[in-house]
Amino acid sequence: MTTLVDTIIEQAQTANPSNHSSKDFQSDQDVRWCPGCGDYSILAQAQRIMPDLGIPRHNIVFVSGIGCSSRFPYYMETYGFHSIHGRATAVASGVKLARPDLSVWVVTGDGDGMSIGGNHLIHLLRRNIDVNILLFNNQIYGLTKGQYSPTSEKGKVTKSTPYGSLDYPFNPVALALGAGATFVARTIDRDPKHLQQMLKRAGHHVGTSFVEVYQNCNVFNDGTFSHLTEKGTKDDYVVFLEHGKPLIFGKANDKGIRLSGFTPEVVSLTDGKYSANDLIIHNEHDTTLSFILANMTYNEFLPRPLGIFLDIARPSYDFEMQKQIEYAKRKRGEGDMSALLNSGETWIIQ
Amino acid sequence: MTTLVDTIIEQAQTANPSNHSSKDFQSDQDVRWCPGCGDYSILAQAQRIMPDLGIPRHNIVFVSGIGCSSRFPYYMETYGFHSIHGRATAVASGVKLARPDLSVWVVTGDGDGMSIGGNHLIHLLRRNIDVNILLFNNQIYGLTKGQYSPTSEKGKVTKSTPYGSLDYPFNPVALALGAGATFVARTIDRDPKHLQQMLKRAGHHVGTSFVEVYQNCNVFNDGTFSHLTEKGTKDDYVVFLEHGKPLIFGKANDKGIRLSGFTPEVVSLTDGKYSANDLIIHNEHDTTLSFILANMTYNEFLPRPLGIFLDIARPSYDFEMQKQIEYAKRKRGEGDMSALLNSGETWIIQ
Amino acid sequence: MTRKTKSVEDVTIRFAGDSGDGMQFTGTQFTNTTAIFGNDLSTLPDYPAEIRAPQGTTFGVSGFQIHFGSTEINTPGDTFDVLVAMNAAALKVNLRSLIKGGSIIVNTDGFNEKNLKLAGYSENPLHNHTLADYSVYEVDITKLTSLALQDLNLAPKIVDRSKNLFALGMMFWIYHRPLEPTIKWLNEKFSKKPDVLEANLRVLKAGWNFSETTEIFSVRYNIAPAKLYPGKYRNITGNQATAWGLLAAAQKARLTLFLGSYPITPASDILHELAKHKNFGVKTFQAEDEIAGVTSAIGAAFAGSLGVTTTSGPGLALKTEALGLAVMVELPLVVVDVQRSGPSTGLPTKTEQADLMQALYGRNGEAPLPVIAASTPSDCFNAVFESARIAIKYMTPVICLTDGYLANGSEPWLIPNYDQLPNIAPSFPTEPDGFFPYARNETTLARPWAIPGTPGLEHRIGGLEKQNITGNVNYEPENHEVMVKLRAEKIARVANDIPMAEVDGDAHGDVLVVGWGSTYGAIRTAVQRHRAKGHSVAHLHLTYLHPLQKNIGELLSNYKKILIPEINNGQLIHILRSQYLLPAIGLNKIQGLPFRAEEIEIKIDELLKGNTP
Amino acid sequence: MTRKTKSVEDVTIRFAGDSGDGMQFTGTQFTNTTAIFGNDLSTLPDYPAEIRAPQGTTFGVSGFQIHFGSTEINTPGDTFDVLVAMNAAALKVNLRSLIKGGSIIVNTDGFNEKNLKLAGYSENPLHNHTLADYSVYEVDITKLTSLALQDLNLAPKIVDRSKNLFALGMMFWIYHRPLEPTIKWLNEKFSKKPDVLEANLRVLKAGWNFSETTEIFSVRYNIAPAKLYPGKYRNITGNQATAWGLLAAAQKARLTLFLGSYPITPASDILHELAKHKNFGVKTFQAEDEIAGVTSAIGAAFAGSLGVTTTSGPGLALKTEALGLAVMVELPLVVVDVQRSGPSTGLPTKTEQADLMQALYGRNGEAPLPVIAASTPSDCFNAVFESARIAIKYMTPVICLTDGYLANGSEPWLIPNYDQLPNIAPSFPTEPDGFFPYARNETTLARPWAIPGTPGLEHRIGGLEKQNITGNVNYEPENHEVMVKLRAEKIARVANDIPMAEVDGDAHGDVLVVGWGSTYGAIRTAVQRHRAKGHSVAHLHLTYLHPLQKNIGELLSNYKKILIPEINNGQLIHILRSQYLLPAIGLNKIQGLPFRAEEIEIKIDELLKGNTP
Ligand SMILES: Cc1ncc(C[n+]2csc(CCOP(=O)(O)OP(=O)(O)O)c2C)c(N)n1
Ligand SMILES: Cc1ncc(C[n+]2csc(CCOP(=O)(O)OP(=O)(O)O)c2C)c(N)n1
Ligand code: SF4
Ligand code: SF4
Ligand SMILES: [Mg+2]
Ligand SMILES: [Mg+2]
Repeated sequence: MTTLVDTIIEQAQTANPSNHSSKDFQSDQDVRWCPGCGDYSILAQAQRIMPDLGIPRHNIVFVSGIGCSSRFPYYMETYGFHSIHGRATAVASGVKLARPDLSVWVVTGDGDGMSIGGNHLIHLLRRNIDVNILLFNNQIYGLTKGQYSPTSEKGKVTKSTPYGSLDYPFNPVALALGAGATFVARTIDRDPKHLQQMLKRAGHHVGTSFVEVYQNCNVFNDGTFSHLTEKGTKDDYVVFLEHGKPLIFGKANDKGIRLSGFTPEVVSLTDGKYSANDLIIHNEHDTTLSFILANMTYNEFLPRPLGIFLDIARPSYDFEMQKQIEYAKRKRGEGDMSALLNSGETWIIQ
Repeated sequence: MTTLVDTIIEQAQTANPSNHSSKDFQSDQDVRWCPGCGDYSILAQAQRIMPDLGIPRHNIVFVSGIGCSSRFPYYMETYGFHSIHGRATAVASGVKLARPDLSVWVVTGDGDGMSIGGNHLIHLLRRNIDVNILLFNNQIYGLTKGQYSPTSEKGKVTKSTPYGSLDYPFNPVALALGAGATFVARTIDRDPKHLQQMLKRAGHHVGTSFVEVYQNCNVFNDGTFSHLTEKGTKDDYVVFLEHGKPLIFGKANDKGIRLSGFTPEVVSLTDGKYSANDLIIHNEHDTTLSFILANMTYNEFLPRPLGIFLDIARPSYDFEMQKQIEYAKRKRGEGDMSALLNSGETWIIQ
Repeated sequence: MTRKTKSVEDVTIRFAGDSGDGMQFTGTQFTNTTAIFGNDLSTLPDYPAEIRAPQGTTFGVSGFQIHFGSTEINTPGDTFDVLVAMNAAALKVNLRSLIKGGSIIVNTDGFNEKNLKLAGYSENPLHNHTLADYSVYEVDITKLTSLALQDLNLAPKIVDRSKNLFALGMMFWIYHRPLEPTIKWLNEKFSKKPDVLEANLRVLKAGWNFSETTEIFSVRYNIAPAKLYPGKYRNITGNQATAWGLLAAAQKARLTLFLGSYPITPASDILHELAKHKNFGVKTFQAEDEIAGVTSAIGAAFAGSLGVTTTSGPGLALKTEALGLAVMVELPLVVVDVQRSGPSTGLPTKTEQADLMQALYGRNGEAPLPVIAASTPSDCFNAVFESARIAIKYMTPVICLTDGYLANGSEPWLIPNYDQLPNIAPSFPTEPDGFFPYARNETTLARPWAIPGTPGLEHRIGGLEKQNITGNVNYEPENHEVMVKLRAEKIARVANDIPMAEVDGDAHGDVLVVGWGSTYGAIRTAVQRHRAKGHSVAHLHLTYLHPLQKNIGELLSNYKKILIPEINNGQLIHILRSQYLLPAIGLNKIQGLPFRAEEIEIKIDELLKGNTP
Repeated sequence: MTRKTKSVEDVTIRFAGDSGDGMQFTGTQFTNTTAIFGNDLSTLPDYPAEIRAPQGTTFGVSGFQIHFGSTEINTPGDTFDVLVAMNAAALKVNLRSLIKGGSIIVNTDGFNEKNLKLAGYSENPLHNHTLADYSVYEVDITKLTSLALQDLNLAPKIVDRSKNLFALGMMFWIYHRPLEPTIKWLNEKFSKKPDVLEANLRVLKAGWNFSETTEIFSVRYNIAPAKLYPGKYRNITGNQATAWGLLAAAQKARLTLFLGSYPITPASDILHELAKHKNFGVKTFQAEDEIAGVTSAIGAAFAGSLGVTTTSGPGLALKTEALGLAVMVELPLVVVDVQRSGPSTGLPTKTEQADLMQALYGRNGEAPLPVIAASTPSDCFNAVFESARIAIKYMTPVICLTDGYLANGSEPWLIPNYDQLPNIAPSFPTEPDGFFPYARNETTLARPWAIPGTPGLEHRIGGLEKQNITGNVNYEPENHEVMVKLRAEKIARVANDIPMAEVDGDAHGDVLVVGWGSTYGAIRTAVQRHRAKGHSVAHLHLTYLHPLQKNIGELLSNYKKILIPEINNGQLIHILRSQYLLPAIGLNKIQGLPFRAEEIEIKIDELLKGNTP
């Protein structure tokens, strides 16, 4: 049976979509985030890289849950679904399984994606459905005006925790890896170039891609990431992961990360003790290494890794589902409803 | 305010509880699992080690969700709560936070705990509330008569997947580690001694302990773990993790695991190439190592690790909550309701 | 040697044994053969509670009841005429529903010390007066089975597993049913297991020959074929009919069927059945929970599939927030709730009708949606098909209610002609000029179903209140009221698109029995018995619970008394009382079991005699 | 220089400005001072939608309305007499509710090119005839503020943030209110920020002096203190009253209060408030979602705490399955639903009463539980306290309904004497002999609350059907029916334990207006206006939605017509129609806003004139 959808898809082949410039991806809705919100930059970068993906905008769907971040789809001139709190990943799974031809993106927050939506997130990562997840991590519930979130640091004082929070935060990268993700990256709102790279890489990865985006909420959690973005400090507090390259950082590229036993430590490259050869060489395809690097995250003595932790190839669930359907059709022939109704034991009454 | 509960707790001090033998932990309900089910052994071992914990049975609570495994509490002569599907970990969190004086255990299945209950599970692990989680992993939905579960191997043919399942399974140990667990272990129904050890260690750990128990469902998934339990094969397919000891296995302890780069590999200890000194020495307190060992799980060329992957000390959430309350009382004085009602701006109408 | 042959109108048989004794298989085979033979019938499988029980115990008893005859059969029978008991526990559990004077065929081997103890018999009921009122046929089925297979030296397991075929053979003989259909079925099923096949065939025939040659059964029975509406029939269970109805609707609409579901008793079989038909392009997604089940289906609907989710009460409870979203984004969605006994986990394997209020009102805010109920196993096909038709035409989620009794029960089904099924014609807009996501069709008030992949129709939807027509997020007070009313009016208009309700019986009279769902058979039988006695009693059975058909109020007003039997504590009765301000009277049974026609018959008597509460 | 002073009975003022202008603070200060002054009052804060809007835009406007007077005040006022507009957008948004002839005090600096454009004014309304019908007072508040602070050379931010105090100073002068309370408050608040303190104090006084010295305001107003019931008062919002009511109930019962909650507008402030009171031993647990919120509370209840969960509509939808469990295990639990506009995400910051049906019926199976509603901000204290009392005494979950309007609104509250609050006396059994988890108290039918830690009372509970008395898992048909009826009867008996309902007005008459929840003030005002005209109209306001008080049916029967105003599409009306078969008439407003007394007044008129639909 050729479905009505097949027809739509076919017709669309002939259309010549206008998505050459980032402008083409700006919707007519005016953006309603607080002035100074990190979300603006992420939106801008997303709109900038979209044309490079070379996918007609009518074949792109942005799905979100609820939160400031989840307002994102309204501002993209693509198809969009602002669903309910925590369910974006599940809705997106349905969209992609129904329509493997579409490019499906999820925008979620640390509350939407890691608190109420944690289960759907880890299951999507496990299944490896070809969906791109952007988790805007501002370590706070913005939309509900400032409660702590599952990524807030322990002891955080917020409206809901006047005496300080008691929970240990999730490390989204580690959680994603633990769930069996095939693509895991981290980037930050204030580094447009890097942000763009990560979004592109996510877009190109087949299977679920998970990108944690550090995002400043200047109203309820201002400055959480400033040490990672301020001129004075960022070179010492951030190490960029680049495939095949040693982990070097510092203003003068004068520091590196090496392993002593299994524990990463910072070494100086200037005191003659160690050279680049002693350092961890990043390998995007090494699962174990990805865990080691993920574990650097909350270690105050180590710089924060940004970049791609892991990128491995595995058939996506949606692809396998298509294969299975084709196999069934080959094996049993295209389904025929009357035949089915009349199959098995039947009898005639005169 | 001394609460009514305080009074109950006080009275109980004087009671002399009868929980010296495992018999004392057997309830009057007859056990209704299929003959041959692995759950019987787990129940027996749990009842066996309970006396050793030295906790009066009236201070022990078993909480479960829904599933064959979740019938467990009915058979324990302790307090028990057979809650709803997937929520045991959340119910147990409430029990423990309300009553830090109780010993709280969760019994859940791979469906109950990893499918519908995945989110509550990872959040409990993150928070490190002092609850002991036993996940009976039979890689199937038993109670609903045999659908595949999030831990079933890819391609599994079940009632709900006649053409084979498409999802990659969770590795419960890796997921727990990714969520930030402080105690993670794996054991198996058919090895009573090891099972008992693990249960005891879990019981003694302060903070959340997570124990994955491989369990045979002889009706809907018979033999999934037989290679790990059968005389002929188990020595070659299982490696036991023991703190401070090298990873050695094989009928004649003739094989070991070493790391080449970050990847574990099997080496022979007999061909003179390698000795015990070249092998991974297990360290229960090394987070990175725990990930490396967890990743061995689905690698067909490596034996399956059983034992304690990680055991690190971190203050538990329930302890911190108590501390916070005491601090608040010290700082602001024991709460006084009339004082509160009359606090702030008030005025009198004559 | 010849024997008496009695002709009877209908018979009810109960096959009962241990979970392992294959009673469901035996019952199903007897059912198919009886169907093919041309009797009308109705069946009721009765499994033990979910957790396996120790062999031979009373909780371990598995039963299968079939009521068949030469007349119209509407229920599996309140009581049964014949009990086949493979062990003592089976006798213990079922005896109370056997009619006095009924027949019992027992496998004597199932009455040894151990069996008796497990069943809780202090002494063997076969040897005391327990069964004085019944005609008992003692057969050592186990022994006879092994004798029949002696020379094959098969694994004891295989031998033991075949003994149900001996019983089947005997029943076929007693009721003059052909062996061929079963033989055919066995040949297909065990083509790859010649030894099992051989064993089964031998034992089946052994059972027949044993009856034929020994004197044990003095009578055989004739049950003439029923005067069923001519055509081609098959036997079908409620869950199978549900799965096929969904499939048929998707095919008609030329849409891909997407099922997002999480297993739950008694709904799982719908997922299992649909998963078999990947060659129809069906996409079955076993989600991590019910919320993912429904939200993935909503996502699929947004993308242009027929989104479906199937569950039971506790699952529906979890889906309520998402159903509110479906109402707000106005996408087609079919939600099947196979009701079971609640509240909470309740009695998972038992039936109930207690989710009606949840289906109608279990959402935050004003979130009306159509609710439809199936009344017999085969009617599940029509109910879900109609649900899909309405969902697509009106761009709305629809809840279709069935229950455990329908789901597992079966009946002969006049196979519908696929081409003659109602048309379902969704259309995806493609024209950008003047496109607005929330502009509405004048008659149906449905919004356009514009799907991703359509150039120029890029748009955003979501759970926040929408501006009328444009669909933009909007917080204006007046707009909100307009939209709430529009959403309600849209659903109300479904009433213009469905047939008027019809009563079965006189148009005016003393008592109208109003039912919905699986009470159909019992009510129909009870009403027919009264009408046979010349009482002025009629039956109105509701398929549409919301919106109600336009003529319901008028129909109700034509009777002196209204009786509403429900397998719950009174739910439909609230709706009708509040809607029509009529003093309807409820008859409620909350035992996880269907009504017995007799129970309704008696209540109608009361009302006719005028001694009402 | 002397000026005219007018005495008036009541005044309504609306403070409006940009989100950043501190209008909520200004309103709150004016409210507290007015309360202390002894007027009766009612307030309505009106925030912009959740997402921050660009400065100066109409979506960015934040408003605070206060209605105060020397007589009884029941609503924040349908319209207002005075509008304080800090910028053009504030004027634009609010002008339509200002009474003709009303006064407008504008900050002229907020009307520059940019502001006008953002507000969507093509030309400056101050300079054309837009405001012809009003008396407009133009003050360059921004400039005057900076002048007052000139010599302090403070950060511009601080200067800008102080301008609302200038407006406050002016209003205090105009309405003869003392500055002291605000001065006191500022001193406490900014004790650690001397420069901010200095700035605020100066500007406050500057506003006052400016009014005193310039001729701009020709009249001052006297509003005499109201004749309120004598006693000690405080001002309180609905959410604060809810939090304190829960705290009080736990203290009375000598239980630890455990709150398992997930943030959601407009309920979050209850969590915030309770989290401040750890010194009461309160345990607040911000769960990962609503399901964990309610299930952790159920776990805490099992362990002997007062389990509470707080949420709004979408959250309640997620809790429904767990509520079924609470019904089955019969543990005390208080569920607070601060209703907001739905369906789905709807209008999260707007109010509605559309969760009633969900509260009553939104669960699978037969799962009845008590439902209670608060009718004013301070009444939230009584409503949750009563909910807790019933939950504990009857061992049942109770749903307590408030809404966004009550949650954020405030009113003066006669502070209750804690010692005179009703007693709550749970007791935990300790005696093993004859203990059965499901044995019941004869009067209440409550089961014993046996908690872990009690030697000899070890037992298991769960969501499967329970055997009567023993509480063991049980699948017997009869037992299930017995238990369903017992659970229903237990809730029905709550009706024996609550006061009879009383009408406000004549015991018999033409029109009875029946309301529930936050419509109280508007209905009361409307009914009073009619009674003032000598019409025979009465008001019945329901606190108990389930079970209904025993005398409701009788009360309803005493009036010719029944009017039921609701902020939904008609929900209570279904309950009363179905229960009492009375043709009640609905008045429904679904705009995310409370009723204006006038709207109800007019409808009553219609009914009195007899031209009913
Ligand atoms: C079912 C439900 N529960 C709670 C809420 C309230 N809520 C909306 S967004 C949100 C959290 C937002 O935090 P995050 O996901 O981090 O997004 P951010 O605003 O920080 O970008 C919450 C609790 C809701 N809308 N629905
Ligand atoms: C809300 C809800 N959804 C679904 C079910 C049906 N159900 C009961 S147990 C179960 C899964 C059981 O699998 P697992 O947790 O692995 O336990 P096992 O039986 O294998 O020990 C399911 C799907 C339910 N009872 N409640
Ligand atoms: S609240 Fe925070 S996250 Fe939300 S829009 Fe404002 S700045 Fe951004
Ligand atoms: S179905 Fe499987 S898991 Fe359940 S009781 Fe039987 S053997 Fe055990
Ligand atoms: Mg956030
Ligand atoms: Mg399992």
